[in-house]
Amino acid sequence: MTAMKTIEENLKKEAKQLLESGEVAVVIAYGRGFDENHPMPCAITKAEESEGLVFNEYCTFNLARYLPKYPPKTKIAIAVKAADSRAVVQLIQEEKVRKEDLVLLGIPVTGMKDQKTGEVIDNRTTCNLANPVIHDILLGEEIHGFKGGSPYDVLAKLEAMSEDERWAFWKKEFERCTRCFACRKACPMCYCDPCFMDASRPRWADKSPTPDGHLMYHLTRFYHLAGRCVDCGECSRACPVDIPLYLFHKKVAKECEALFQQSAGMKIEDKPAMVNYGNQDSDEMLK
Amino acid sequence: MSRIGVFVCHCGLNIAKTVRVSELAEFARTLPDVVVAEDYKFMCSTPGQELIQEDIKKHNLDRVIIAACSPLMHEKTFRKVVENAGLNQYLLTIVNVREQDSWVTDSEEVATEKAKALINGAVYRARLLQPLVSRFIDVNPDVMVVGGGIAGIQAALELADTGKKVYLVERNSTIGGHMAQFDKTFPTLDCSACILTPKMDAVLQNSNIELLTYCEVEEVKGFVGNFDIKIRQKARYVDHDKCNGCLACTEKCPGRSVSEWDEGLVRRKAIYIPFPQAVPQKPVIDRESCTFFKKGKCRVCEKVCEQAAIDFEQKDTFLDIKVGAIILATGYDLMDTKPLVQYGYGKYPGVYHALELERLFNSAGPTSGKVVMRDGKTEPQSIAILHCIGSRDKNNYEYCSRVCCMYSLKFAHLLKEKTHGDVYQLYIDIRAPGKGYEEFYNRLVEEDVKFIRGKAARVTDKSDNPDHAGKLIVEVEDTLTSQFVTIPVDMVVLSPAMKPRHDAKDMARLFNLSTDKYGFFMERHPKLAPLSTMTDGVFIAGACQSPKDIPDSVSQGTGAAAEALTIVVKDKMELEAATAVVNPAACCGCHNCVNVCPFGAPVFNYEKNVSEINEALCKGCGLCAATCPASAIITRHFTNDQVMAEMEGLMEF
Amino acid sequence: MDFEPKILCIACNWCTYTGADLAGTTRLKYPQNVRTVRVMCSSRINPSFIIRAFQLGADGVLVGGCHPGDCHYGTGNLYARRKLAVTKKILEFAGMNPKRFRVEWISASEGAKYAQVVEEFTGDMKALGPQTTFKINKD
Amino acid sequence: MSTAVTPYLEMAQAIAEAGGEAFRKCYQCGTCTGTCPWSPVTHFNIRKLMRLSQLGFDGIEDLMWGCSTCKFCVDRCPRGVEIIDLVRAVRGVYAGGGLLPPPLRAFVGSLTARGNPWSGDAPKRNDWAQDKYPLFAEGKEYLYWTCCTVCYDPRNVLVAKASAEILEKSGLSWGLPGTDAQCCGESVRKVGDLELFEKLKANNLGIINAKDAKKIITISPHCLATFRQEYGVDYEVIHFSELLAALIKSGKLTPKKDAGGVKVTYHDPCYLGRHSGVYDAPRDILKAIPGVELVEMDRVREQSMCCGGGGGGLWIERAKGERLSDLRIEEALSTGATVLATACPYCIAMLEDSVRTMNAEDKIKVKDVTELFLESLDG
Amino acid sequence: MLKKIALEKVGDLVSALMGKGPLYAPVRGEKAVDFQEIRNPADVTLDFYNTAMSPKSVFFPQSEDMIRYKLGKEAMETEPVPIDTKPSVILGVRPCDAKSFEIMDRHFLGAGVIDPYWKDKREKTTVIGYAFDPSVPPDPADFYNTLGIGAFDTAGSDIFMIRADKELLLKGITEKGDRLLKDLAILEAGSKADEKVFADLSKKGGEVKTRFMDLKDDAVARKLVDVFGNKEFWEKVTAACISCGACTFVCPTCYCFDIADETLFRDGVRKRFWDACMFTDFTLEASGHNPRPRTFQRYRQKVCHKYSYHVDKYGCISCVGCGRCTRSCPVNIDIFSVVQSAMKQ
Repeated sequence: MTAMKTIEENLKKEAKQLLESGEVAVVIAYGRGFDENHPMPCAITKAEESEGLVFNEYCTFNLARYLPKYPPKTKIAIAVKAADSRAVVQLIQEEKVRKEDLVLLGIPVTGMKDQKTGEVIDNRTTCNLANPVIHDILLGEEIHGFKGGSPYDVLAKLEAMSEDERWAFWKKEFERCTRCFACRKACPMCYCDPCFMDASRPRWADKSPTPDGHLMYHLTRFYHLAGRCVDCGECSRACPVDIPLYLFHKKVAKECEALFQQSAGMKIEDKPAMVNYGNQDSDEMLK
Repeated sequence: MSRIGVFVCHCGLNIAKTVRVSELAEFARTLPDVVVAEDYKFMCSTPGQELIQEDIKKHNLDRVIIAACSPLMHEKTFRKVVENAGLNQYLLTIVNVREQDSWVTDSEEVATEKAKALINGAVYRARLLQPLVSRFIDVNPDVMVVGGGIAGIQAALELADTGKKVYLVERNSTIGGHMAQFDKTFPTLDCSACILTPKMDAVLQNSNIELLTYCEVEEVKGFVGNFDIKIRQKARYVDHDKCNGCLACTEKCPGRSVSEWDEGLVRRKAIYIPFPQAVPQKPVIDRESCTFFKKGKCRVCEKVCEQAAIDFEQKDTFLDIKVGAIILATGYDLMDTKPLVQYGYGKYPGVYHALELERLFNSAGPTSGKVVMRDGKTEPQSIAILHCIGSRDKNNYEYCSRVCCMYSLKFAHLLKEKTHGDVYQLYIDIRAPGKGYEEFYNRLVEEDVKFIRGKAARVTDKSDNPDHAGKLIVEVEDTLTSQFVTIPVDMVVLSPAMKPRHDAKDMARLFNLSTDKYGFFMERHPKLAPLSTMTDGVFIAGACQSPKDIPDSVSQGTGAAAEALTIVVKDKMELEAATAVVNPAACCGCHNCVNVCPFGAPVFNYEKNVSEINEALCKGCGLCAATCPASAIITRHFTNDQVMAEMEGLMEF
Repeated sequence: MDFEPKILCIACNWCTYTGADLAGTTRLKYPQNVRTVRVMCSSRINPSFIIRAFQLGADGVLVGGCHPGDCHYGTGNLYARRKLAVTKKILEFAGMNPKRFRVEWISASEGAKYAQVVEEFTGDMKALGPQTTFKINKD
Repeated sequence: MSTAVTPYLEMAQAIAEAGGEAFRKCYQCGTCTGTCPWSPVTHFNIRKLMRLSQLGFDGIEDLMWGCSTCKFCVDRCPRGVEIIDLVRAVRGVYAGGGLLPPPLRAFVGSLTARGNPWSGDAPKRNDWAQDKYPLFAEGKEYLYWTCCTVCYDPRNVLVAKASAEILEKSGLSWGLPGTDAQCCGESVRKVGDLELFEKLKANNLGIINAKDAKKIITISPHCLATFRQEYGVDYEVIHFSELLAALIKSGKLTPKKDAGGVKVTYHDPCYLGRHSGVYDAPRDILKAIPGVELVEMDRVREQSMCCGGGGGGLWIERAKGERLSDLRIEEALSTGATVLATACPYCIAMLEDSVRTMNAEDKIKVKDVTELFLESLDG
Repeated sequence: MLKKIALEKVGDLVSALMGKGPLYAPVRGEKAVDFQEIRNPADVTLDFYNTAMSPKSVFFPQSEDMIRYKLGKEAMETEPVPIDTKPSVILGVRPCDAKSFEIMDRHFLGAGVIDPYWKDKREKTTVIGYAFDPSVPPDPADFYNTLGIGAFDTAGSDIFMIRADKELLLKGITEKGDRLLKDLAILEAGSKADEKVFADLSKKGGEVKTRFMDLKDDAVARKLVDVFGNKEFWEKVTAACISCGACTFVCPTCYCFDIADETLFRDGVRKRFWDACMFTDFTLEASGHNPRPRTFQRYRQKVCHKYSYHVDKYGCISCVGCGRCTRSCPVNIDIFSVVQSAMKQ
């Protein structure tokens, strides 16, 4: 695997070149935070700013979530790791961005770390792919033969539980929710604004932070991400009270793959599974 | 704060018997925003309607809830009622306390409690209802009739006489249907051809009718008032504009095939008209049996045709028509009796089915009306007519085919007339519930037909009785004397079940109808709307709905014509106002609605970056609303909060 | 006295609701624990409705629609099938007993099937006992 | 004195409660009687029985023993009436009232006392085997459930031997039940004595479960049908002919000896055919035998004629001319066949009887397919 | 007055406090340490850097019922939710957080309008402050020094607690604190020696250095007014902001709340609950108009409110440099750095 320092250098180089040539108006990448262990997403528009770009094992952010906020047809270069690239693909499927407006700076990488816990996230909170599924420029060599288990291994414990045990588990987790909405705000696929939860007509759930409101919010959000979640784990990393939302998203993604033989954000040509149906669909799926 | 009035209907005893109606009204009075609640014998009756209207005025109600029969029954009626009282019709809520409450339980307690919950739900929902304005659209004045049997012909003629343009679509090369195969008709015994052919001709002559024979409906789009239909004109290989119907071609043609018309009793040419009185009187070429199409040479018909009407190059063509209403009169098939081995059809030549016999009687038939065995000369000395073959039979079709008894009696009479043989009727019950039917039955009894009450069990050619050699033996119990009877006969006639067309289910799908468990088209209501279907603007007539005889089919044809007329006489029609609309402020531009809508109603506005819904195309199914993650789509009259409020009300008790 | 479950049925107007009416017209008897909300098409059903129903205290939720292929709107129930399938998986993973959520295709001519399904489902819910998982309990 | 009769609804109710309630569906079309093989030869009238039961009229007792439960009428009934259940119910109700015909008393007596209908000593049940064949023990694959009839009835013992021999040659791991095995109870159930049936069932299930048998072979279609439909336990039950046909198909057994161009016709036993849906296996076996020409009779497969031995018929004496088996033999002869093959001990007993009483021994032989097959196997 | 108790006896102290009424103290959950009402003395931990959520929820719960009502036939019957806090104690509040209570008081009690909910809880609660552990280096996100707060400052505490090597030293700061100390029989009186230890440790605490910049309240207040119009600046520093509410919910000095009526069946309740100026719909008006539609506007509002408007209105900066907002920010936006660069503009 290409060293992260090298990736950082290539990132600076490409960003500089793209902005100088005017090929793109903005480069979405990572910049320095208040210290080197705390990088930040950043968007630069001037070639000279490219020197401020960084890349290290804490650059876990899925930058795709910043794409929809740009006016249509803006030319954008964006740094994408594997899961991030899937998010971009999904956004293209949903016509939130157009491929032709994007330059994807692909980052083949493994061993990214959770900033708070320092643990490696590869197949734990993210989809365990090493290489971006699409890219225009690669900032490092493609990684081959990377294994390290299925992204769904982490589900084993929960799947083994009885319904009551699972309910006990989630009840406890959801009750800690503060409704700061960092999860949906960090999510690249949650671009609704207002979100269904903000609506006062209909009032899907209490505006105040009640447990039943938490349940409605999270379950519905899991549903809205069904067939769309690219398993980047941002929701969980963003959560100030560390609710392991990624587990539920992974489960839904797993089920959707089984039901619809399609994974989110893998092919630009795909139609999102939940706004589609197939001849192979059968009532079996309702069992 | 809304002002709700709740009206509880007794429906005579239908509801009052199991639901404590006064208690219900009492309960309703305790509910939020309910200012008046009353119960009455028949809310749908004039005094009932007046009661509602007076209360609307007296208490100036802005919401009305009526607990009565199913909304599918009287919602329209009551919508008019509230509208005439100056209230928007969409501020009415119907609570179904009959079909889904009083009729489905015996317990007064249970029924009343459920009714309370239902009313509570209605109140919760009513408080959130919004007045809606109906939209009007232009109506296409033309009508399409599918099926050129007697029902279809009747419907087409009636409509044409009112000056409406009618497209009559028939899949065969001639109209006439099964009736054209018959010789005589019960109970009057007048000749089928004599009463049918004039009508067939009238169709041809009527300038308002565009006759589309040898055609099939390919695609149906649009909706009541504005159907867009694609029709396939199957290649005839004969240019009917040039052809003058001299039929010289049919004489010279060497090709041979079994005649569908004569139920395979004889063979016909490859270029042919099904029968002499066929309409139109112009032939078609049947690819399968045509020598040219098979061997690549022949073209005899082409040579003899002075009109140069033969065109081997002809291809299927398509035409698109627009109509306001559709009548389906696609008729029935006769059950195939081969699988019922015990009756030996297909095994013993002496066994016939009803339509074969019809053709034998028919002067235009294979035997020019002589009743002879398949050898073409021998006259049967004894004939047994077996009723209920496949009908009234759980192993086949549970229903009664309704016409067999009568035509079997007709057969008996004609057989008596045309042969010297003895005629047996093997029946379970004789069903003769029509004008002049019982009389006909009596007449036949006097004509010395042997009636044996018992369902034939077996037909065989084996018998140890030498006198029975060469005969067919029908085994049956005479249930009246409890004796096992064997009847030696020459001819056995089976009266098979009438069943739905083999492709009825595809038809149903094409026209978006539902079918019963056998495949007959479902009517909207068995009594009050026997000719309408769940799809507005599509009507059904004749045997495609259930087995029927000619008089019933004809009157249904006329009835369906009248139904269709109620739509196409108006130049504009009201459309359901409960459609979907996008709240642009909330739309997140995900395109989901555009992706899922079966009618292409939502379109994405790339300038504003939001979806917009074309209400003319919207059917109000709500799919888009349920698919919109931002709940930016409002399905009017079934909004998210209305549905959830109703749920809340229902779950409170 | 034994437990009487509350069952919410969301039925499509064209098939299941009409089928339920037919059950009435033919005077079939079945348990009245079911309360029905009529929607135009099973595809109208927003998965959040199901969650909400359980929060409101439904012991079981029954969804009825036209048979796939027979949807009055053509393809509505094909989408509905996917929606509801995922909904069921989500409920199950959240810890709701999946038996409490059932989807049935019941045509306008299947009054008997409607009655039988309701009978069965009510029986199942009785066996499962009250649903307390999602049910909101204030204080 | 008036000849008027009054409906005796209590009786009708009793019959219904005894399991005959299906008769309510009957609309008296007579299809059953017309189909009934007895109609041409006796005055038995199943429809009338049904009618009388509907209103509880007298005369039931004169009719109720006529049925041999061949199931032909049931398959044809347009109303789907389970007619055999009615017969069972009627017999139960009346037999309960002590109205059992003498021949059947012996039959029931023997079953009660010895657990088999042939008054055979229980310990002698496996004597035919002369210890040549293994007993079933846990771990073996197949339990070969020999019918009482093949164990005790001299003619049928040959069938027992033939079948056992075939199993030996097949190399399968199999075994016979011990002498504690009893009649499957099919006939006595049809005779209406449910209590006794349950007793037998319990005994036999006890054996099967104790030995933990998972696959059971029956030689008698009556055992087959009873195990499959009445015992209701989750083990696999197959008829000997099914097993044999499979063995032939898989090449485990290959008949070599040429039968020398013998014409064989096959009689479908009601309990193998209509009751259990097995039509092809026995025919496949016959076709597999070199030098056998299979000729079919007029009434075969679903339409097959009954031998009269079912539903207790095997133990009821019938006057000449009232025997279905006689008719069947005539039909067989008319095909020119010299062997009448079948696959049911009851059929063998009935048909063999007729051949003798009709002095047709030199014209036609009655054989079980297993016997025919074994012949072609040795040598 | 100074009292002390041996470390191994902390459990007894906790039980004693529980005897006085509800006790709120730090509890180690699976993920983090947070203040909770204590049910079991063993749950309390005094080994933590600082809690993930601020202790403000003890006085200003995230959600608080105000009025209950019933939907009925007639006009609905309503009844206010009574305010009755039992005398309670909050134990283990770090100096910066203790300071935050004073800042909040200015808003809830000093702005002319008195908030009865806050007032009642404040008056009936005794705050036991807890010095940072000088042996543990401060979290990189912290900058309480900048706000003039030291690791051993007693401001805001009624009792201040310091951990010596074998025992806890508790010093009464207010007479409310002294009253409680008196009531706690379990405590031993502190000797002269202890006094010295307390003093020495306090002095040592002064050496704990967090991030620091020299910030004069009025200066920063004025500076931000100048920078307000610099759209480019704000867009740059907020480029990463995803406008979630994490920073405000963890903040000890954010006091914005929303009010809503919520019903289930016939029962309704009017409640207030935390809101966040970072939310898009925070300023959304009924008309649909939103004065602060853009992310940078909302973040600018937060910074200006804390460092400028609050100074004008209440005479102090509404921030205690606890570092929570920075730690909890999903994209590592650091208010310290933002203010710093604002000052450089």
